[in-house]
Amino acid sequence: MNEERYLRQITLDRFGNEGQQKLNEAKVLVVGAGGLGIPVLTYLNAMGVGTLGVVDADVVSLSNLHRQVLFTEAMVGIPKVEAIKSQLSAQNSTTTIQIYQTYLTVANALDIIKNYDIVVDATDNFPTRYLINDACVIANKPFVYGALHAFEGQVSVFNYKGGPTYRCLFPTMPAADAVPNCNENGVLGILPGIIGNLQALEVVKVIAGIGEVVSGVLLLFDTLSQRMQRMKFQLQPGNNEIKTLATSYEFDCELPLKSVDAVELQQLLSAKPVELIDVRTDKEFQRQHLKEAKHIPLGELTDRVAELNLEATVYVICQSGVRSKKAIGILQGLFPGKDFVNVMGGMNNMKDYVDTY
Amino acid sequence: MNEERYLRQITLDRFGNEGQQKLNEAKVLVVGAGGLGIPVLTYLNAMGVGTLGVVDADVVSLSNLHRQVLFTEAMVGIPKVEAIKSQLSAQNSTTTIQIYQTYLTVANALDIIKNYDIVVDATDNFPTRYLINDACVIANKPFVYGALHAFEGQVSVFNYKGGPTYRCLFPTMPAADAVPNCNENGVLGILPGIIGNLQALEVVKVIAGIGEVVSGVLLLFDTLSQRMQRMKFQLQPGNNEIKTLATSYEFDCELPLKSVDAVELQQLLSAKPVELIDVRTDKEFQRQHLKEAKHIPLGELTDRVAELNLEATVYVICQSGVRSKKAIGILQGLFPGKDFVNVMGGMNNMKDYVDTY
Amino acid sequence: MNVLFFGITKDIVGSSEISFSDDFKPINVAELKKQLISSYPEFLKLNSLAVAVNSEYADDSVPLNGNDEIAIIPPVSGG
Amino acid sequence: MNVLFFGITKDIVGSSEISFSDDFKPINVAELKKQLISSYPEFLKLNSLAVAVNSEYADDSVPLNGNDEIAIIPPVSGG
Repeated sequence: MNEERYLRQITLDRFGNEGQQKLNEAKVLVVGAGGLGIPVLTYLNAMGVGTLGVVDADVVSLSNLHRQVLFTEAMVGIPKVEAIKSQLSAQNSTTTIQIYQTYLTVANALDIIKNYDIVVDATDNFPTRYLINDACVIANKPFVYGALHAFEGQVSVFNYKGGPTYRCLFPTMPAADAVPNCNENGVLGILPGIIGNLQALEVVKVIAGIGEVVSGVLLLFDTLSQRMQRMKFQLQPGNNEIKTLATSYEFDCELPLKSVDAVELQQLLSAKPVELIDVRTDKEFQRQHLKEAKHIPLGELTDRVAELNLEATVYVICQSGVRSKKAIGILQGLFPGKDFVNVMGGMNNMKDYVDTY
Repeated sequence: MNEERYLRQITLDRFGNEGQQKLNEAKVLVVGAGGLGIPVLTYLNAMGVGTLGVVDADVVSLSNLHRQVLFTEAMVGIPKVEAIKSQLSAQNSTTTIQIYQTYLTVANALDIIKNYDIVVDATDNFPTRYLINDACVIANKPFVYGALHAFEGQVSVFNYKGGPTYRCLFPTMPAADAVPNCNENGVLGILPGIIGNLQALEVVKVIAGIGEVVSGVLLLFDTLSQRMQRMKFQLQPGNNEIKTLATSYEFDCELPLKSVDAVELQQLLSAKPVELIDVRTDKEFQRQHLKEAKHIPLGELTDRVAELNLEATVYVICQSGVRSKKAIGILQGLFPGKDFVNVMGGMNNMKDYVDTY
Repeated sequence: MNVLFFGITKDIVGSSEISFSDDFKPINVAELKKQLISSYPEFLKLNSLAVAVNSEYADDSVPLNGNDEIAIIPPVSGG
Repeated sequence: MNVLFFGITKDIVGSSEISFSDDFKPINVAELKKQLISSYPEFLKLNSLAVAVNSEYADDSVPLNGNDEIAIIPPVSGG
């Protein structure tokens, strides 16, 4: 450990050499290398956390760059975990960086988590958040939670020294269409920067044993008013006694659904006329759409089903693939027995084709 | 402006294309490229602010890296503004980045500031903070303030639409030895990350006209409790009517002081025996000191002046050069007429020599 | 009685805060949830909804008083 | 009466909070500053010291009551 490098932390009363040594010995796993994971990893690496693990299956995309500030333009298209390893190593060559180019799954979660002291939940979806919660309870690891919606963020530390867990706040996973994610809803680039840094701070407090850890308290940060509110909550009996993972953490209401991906849809579009319904808003549709798409915003769908050509196979598309699932749920209710096909990933995955049509 | 790149912000209600367009047209000046300036620049660049100016005269040092996360190990020794320009350009090649490798001074402040819409105070010293305040009042620009002490940070937006200024909170500059800085006092790497991001958020709110700007309110953030408190304050008459800069913003109590720098002291040490007094704490002295130094902690100085060899010229050193000035103030009071010499920058600037002695 | 809304509930209600006049004030948290569902059916989908009364998590049985500070906190998933 | 300390004042006092018993309670902000200087002479050097009473900036003339929340806020310079 280089004293000169960490001099400003070593000089700090109540942190000192001991705090620095504890960081050096700590092993932190960050699940999700997106808007939240990037600032967490960046600061923990710079501050001298000895071992960092990163779990993420994605590649860098252009629309990540406005909030995932560790990625350069030249890194678009390469796996996020590789880009991160090269950036973090250049900043601090003494950190051991372990990368897992995979999603966290029921099959791998316990095996990965067991090697770390603390887990950071920096994911962007409910199934993984509930999986992390249950795996951390089973493995007896504290985990530092952060999540966003529009202009707001939440932070808490769960399963810390017998404290409450994520399920004590939100016992069961919301339905797939109940709560939108950032890709659908949008997010100001700076918000995950703030929430991720608040998570990194909690990681440091847990490791170094300084200050009051935000356990049993949910922080609610609002960017528009720049106010931070707090809600206290308690451990609910049984939530810290989970012994095995669920068989699946898919959304409970997941529909049995036919779907195509961007490449398949493109082949279909070039092969024959198809009935393709775009259920996004007027504004989204005007900005960019596929030439073949018929536009019926989700909110008008039940009133305008007469416009659908039910003789053809009906494909449904939205921005990210979530509202199109919702639309299909509605259509299946109206026309039981008829198949509707979801375009997975929506317009977000069509961007390479959209200009050519 | 690339829509795909900023899609998640354009999708966001209450921000949208208009907000993105305003960012694109904005010109933001960041004074200080340290712990606060780095996150401000990183996020404003990624989010699509069209023009960023950076003022800083320093070069990257190893002890910066624990909190100045944009700098890699390979950049140690090069000018900060150059390192920043290359990093920010790789992340977003569309930003116009204007660098000023200088300190902000009475001579250049108004000339530089006039080209920007908003100024970010990301400095680490009082003289520059008061200079920024006065220059922004004269030039009629809002400025976003952030500052740190140990585990705490402050944020506010001054001179915004006729609102109060920095001098409405703190009318006059503290004495040189009244308030320590980060180099002396230490700082947890993540704290400037949080405070800088809160500053970047205010910049975005001012530019895009969204939310409540933190004007007339001082935010007080404490890392140990992770609480944010607020204090309201008003414009004090006259503070928004400054018409000219002061002749100098040096500390009011600046002593007429002889001083040497690291290179000169090294030459002295190798040429002849000198009386060198190290006034740091026991802990700091034990960690690292110059072989020739006599150790008298500042707190014991008045009781132990008998140990000084007043026949020789007495040089005084501390960690950063602030406490040594204070010691010289005390010694000049006790021995009027005798000269004492301050080692500028203290042990921080001696690091290249300390191992060889 | 004022109720603050966070996350998706703010979007559902279309406001960050609503007031209940004393005549229509729910007597406890369960009653508040029922009233919200009847005014805004989308609340039905939020099976995990935390309610804070005076900055403390409150289960369905907690009674409500006129000057309580109430916050409706749904899960959020973005990252 | 409880007084919270921020920044260097926390270091000077050696605590983030001190209580004044009613008998020794300062009557206004000016009096509070005087008492702090007499107990901790280093306060003399802090020529710019903001005092918040119930989260509002208070000048020397503002009177103090037993249940006021008071915060002592010095300038900080680090970055």
